[in-house]
Amino acid sequence: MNLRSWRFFVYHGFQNILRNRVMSLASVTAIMVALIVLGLILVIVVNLDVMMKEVESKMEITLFLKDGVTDSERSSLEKEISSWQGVYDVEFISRHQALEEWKRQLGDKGSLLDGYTGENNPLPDSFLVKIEKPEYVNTIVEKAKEIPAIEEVNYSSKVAEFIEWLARTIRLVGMGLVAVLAGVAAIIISNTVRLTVYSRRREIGIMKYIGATDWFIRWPFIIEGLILGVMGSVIATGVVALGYKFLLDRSSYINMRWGYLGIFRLLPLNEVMLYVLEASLLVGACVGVLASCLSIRKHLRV
Amino acid sequence: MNLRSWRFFVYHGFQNILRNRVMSLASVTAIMVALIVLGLILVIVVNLDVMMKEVESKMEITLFLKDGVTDSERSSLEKEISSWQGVYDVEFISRHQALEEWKRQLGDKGSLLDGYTGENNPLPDSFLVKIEKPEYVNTIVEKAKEIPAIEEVNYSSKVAEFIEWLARTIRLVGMGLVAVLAGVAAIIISNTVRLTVYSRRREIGIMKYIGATDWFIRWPFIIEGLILGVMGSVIATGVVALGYKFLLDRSSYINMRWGYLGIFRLLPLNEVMLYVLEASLLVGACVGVLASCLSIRKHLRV
Amino acid sequence: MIQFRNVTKVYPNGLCALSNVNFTIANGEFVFIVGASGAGKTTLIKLLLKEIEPTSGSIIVDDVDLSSLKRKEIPYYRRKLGVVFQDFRLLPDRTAYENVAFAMEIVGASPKEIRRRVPAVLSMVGLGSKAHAYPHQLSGGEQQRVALARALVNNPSILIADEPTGNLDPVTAMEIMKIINLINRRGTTVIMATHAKSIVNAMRKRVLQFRKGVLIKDEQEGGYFDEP
Amino acid sequence: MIQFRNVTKVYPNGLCALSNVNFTIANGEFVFIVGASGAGKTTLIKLLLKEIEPTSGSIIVDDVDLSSLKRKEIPYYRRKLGVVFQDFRLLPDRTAYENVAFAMEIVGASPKEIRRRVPAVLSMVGLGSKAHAYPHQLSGGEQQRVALARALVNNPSILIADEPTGNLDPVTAMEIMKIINLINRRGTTVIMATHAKSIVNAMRKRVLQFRKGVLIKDEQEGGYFDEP
Ligand SMILES: Nc1ncnc2c1ncn2[C@@H]1O[C@H](COP(=O)(O)OP(=O)(O)OP(=O)(O)O)[C@@H](O)[C@H]1O
Ligand SMILES: Nc1ncnc2c1ncn2[C@@H]1O[C@H](COP(=O)(O)OP(=O)(O)OP(=O)(O)O)[C@@H](O)[C@H]1O
Ligand SMILES: [Mg+2]
Ligand SMILES: [Mg+2]
Repeated sequence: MNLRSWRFFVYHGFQNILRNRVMSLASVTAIMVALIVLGLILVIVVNLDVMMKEVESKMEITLFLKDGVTDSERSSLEKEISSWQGVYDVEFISRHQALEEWKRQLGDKGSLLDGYTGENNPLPDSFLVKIEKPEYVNTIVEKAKEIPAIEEVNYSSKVAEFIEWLARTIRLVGMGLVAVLAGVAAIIISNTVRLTVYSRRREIGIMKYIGATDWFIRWPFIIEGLILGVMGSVIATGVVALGYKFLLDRSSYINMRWGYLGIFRLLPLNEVMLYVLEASLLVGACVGVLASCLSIRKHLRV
Repeated sequence: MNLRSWRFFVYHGFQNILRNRVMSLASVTAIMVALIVLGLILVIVVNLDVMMKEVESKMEITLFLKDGVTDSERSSLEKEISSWQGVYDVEFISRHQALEEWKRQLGDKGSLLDGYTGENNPLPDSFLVKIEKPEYVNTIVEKAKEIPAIEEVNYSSKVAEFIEWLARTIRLVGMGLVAVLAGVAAIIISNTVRLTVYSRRREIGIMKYIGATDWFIRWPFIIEGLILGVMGSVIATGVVALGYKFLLDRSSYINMRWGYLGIFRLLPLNEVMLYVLEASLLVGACVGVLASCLSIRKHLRV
Repeated sequence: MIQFRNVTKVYPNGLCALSNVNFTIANGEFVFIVGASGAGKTTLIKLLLKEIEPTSGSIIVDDVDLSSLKRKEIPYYRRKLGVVFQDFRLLPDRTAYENVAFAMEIVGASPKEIRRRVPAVLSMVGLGSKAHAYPHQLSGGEQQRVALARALVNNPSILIADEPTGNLDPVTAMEIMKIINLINRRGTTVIMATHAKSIVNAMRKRVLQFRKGVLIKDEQEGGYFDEP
Repeated sequence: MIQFRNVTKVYPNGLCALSNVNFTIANGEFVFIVGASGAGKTTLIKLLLKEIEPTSGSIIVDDVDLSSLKRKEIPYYRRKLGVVFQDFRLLPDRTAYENVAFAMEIVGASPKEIRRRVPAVLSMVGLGSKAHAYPHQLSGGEQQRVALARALVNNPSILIADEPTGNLDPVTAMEIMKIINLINRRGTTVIMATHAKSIVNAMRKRVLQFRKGVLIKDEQEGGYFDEP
């Protein structure tokens, strides 16, 4: 295969597209549509993922103090923790308050704890630390662990566990959906290319009968598939980007209403779109080429 | 159009499908794939919807008591409420406890409330009622409202509000996705039919030149589109049903782990599948027919 | 009656396929259209079939100007014509039988009538045994005869044949010409474009000869005139 | 050298298109294949092109048994042959020029060579002015000549033509035959299936006549023998 042949193949790949405009348009539309859905899902998953991570980490941290920490140590500790970057509130919860709370949570069975009072109380004193932004959580946890007076750092709870599970589930389901849709795109594209090839089976036959080798027939189709795939993915990314931009522009309203929950924050355009572009270029190009290859194979058997 | 013509059209609709197996298979696959995605989304949305409604309603209810309710009245009331169906715990929270809690919630700014003490306390006494199953919520709320000693019933909270918002959002996004996918399916199907028609433009031309009327040419294609659409939707529903059945069979494990949260309960097969079958039959048939109509139009202009 | 009045056809690429053609064909006539390759014979037939429109001039068939035909009326007009196309135009996914039957189905014939008539016409053109073969299973000449059978099956009042013997050996060709002649005797107008010099000379019918789109000869009982 | 040895072809539907055919064609010969419609001429050509396989018997071309050709070798074998198909087989979305050029591109000819040779061959078959028309813009005879030009453009060592004059008027047909004869004189083997009695009789070449798949006559300097 010399350079001249390649130029010939690429030229004819493009020419095929231009000559069969109806078919090509249909193919690009199918690819585009599949990839738009793919892009949409990707955008949602990527955003949800980040959001959920934020929710997960935007927990209150409980620092359990060692027994025998004096009041003065305690108040200096409270001041120190308050001064850490990202901390916006530190609340002291005495072991007595904690016991009360525990009793309350147990409700009916609160009386089980009636044996615990005063010195008997098995619970430690603790600080409830509230954090401004999720980015600080890890640093604060690390710092807290280094303080000798602090016995244990606990930043999980039933709710946190549930949210974690939810996040994991959404991520999983999302990824599953992306996989399914990639498959869908593959099937649609391969169908489209198969139809294109099918509708040109006469042409393929003619080429064979005048002495064209299999690869000579194949290459223009493969390149055609590649071009269609890439075109579809570029357009799809464009459409998704436009849609996302529109959403971003609108998101100020949503943020106004729910922003204080701090979880509905859309990722910036370029960050998300890079993923989408990569994924759809990859899927588009691969599937375009594969679909062509598979489709031609059958009709080359003459 | 007499009966004979109709039999002819239906016969040729089927014959078209059988004769052009490659095309028909491709079309059915495309329709099927689109409708599978549609079905999947529907299943998720319907389930999530119900789940979210459950979460929403599985709230604790706070009953605020009127001023001047005596202790004996209170304890008889507590007993009464405890006896209601669906109630599994009633906890009394005194106005003093409530004030403490409020102060705790305000944290830093808790001192603002220092002025309120004893008789000054503006908060009412209340019961915190926990409910077994979400179905009971409404009845309990109604009953509570009828009791004269109860001033106000409050069963919303910030968390509840958020969950409500989440449910609404998921429902909205889900419906949006379903709409988008219906559009996607339409485009794919119309493309497929267009390709079918395009590949038979010669045949259409021949029919015209030997004196076939436009409608005579059109009907078999329309019926073909209808058949393809219905076939695709039936297969798609079958696939989704199988997948859902598999999930249902597996869901015991999931329920074991998270069942106590009471929200992961999948709807029974037939309930969900009815929606899916309806939706996909409707979409499949309509789009099949519409796509055929639109596609033939162009090629009839000779 | 078929009338061409000052008909000119210029294709979009500027090629003038017919220029200022005038002739009248009475009902029941048998007319050969001859001329070198590219002379405009097929163009003339396509015009008559309203497959293409003349650039200027008018074509009148049975007192109806074709340009005044409404879209809806075209199929009914075409049913008056039985046409054998130069490229056959058989439906590739139907058997010989089905291709012929299809022409009857179009005009709403009853299944009984179809079952009676189609085999008769197929065996008339010598294809009784090939009724259930698909076009790609037929030889060139056999396909051509299926096309002829389809054109004849509805007893058209005008038979138009473009090169109906081009793929036939002389013996089969002569048999086909006998059939067409018979059809003509029963009152059908026949218009036949052909290159078969021997046939034209043998039949002694009216000959319209074209050269590069110009009608150069219109002769009753004419022969094929070899151009220099 | 082309050899058919006891070649029988039975189509999947049970039709015996060729039965026990034996003949040898030496290099540089000119052979007419004649016979009634459906006699098996096109089947013979398809076998020679390895488009279909014989049911039994063997076909040997230049000492190579076609059945022993590997899949990969088939295209290179076919390049030795220039073929004019009965149904033309032109690529519908390429112009006459491009269709002919395509045959050269396949064998890896340089663009310069293509630009030189294609117009020459097209004007040889009388289509110099129609180089940039698409097949649907050409008359039947013009398409046939494009097919001939494509078959000739690579100077094949064997020219196979199935009815290359079926859509041509006698004058153009004679010109085409002159060209084919010239090609033959330059050393190309020519195998031509035809119904054109006058041409066969005028050329006085070797004639292989078939009847229902059986070789009934193999005559040097033969004529077209009308069967009863
Ligand atoms: N669609 C078209 N666009 C442009 N030119 C055309 C078109 N169809 C035919 N022609 C040209 O018009 C001329 C007449 O064509 P036509 O098919 O009528 O010839 P013909 O007499 O039938 O020839 P033949 O005997 O070879 O079939 C030819 O030169 C042809 O190239
Ligand atoms: N694919 C096929 N399947 C079954 N039968 C076939 C097939 N192709 C050809 N035949 C039959 O084989 C016989 C020979 O066909 P062939 O095409 O070789 O004839 P031919 O001599 O070329 O005739 P013509 O002069 O009409 O072109 C015919 O009777 C035809 O119906
Ligand atoms: Mg013509
Ligand atoms: Mg043949």
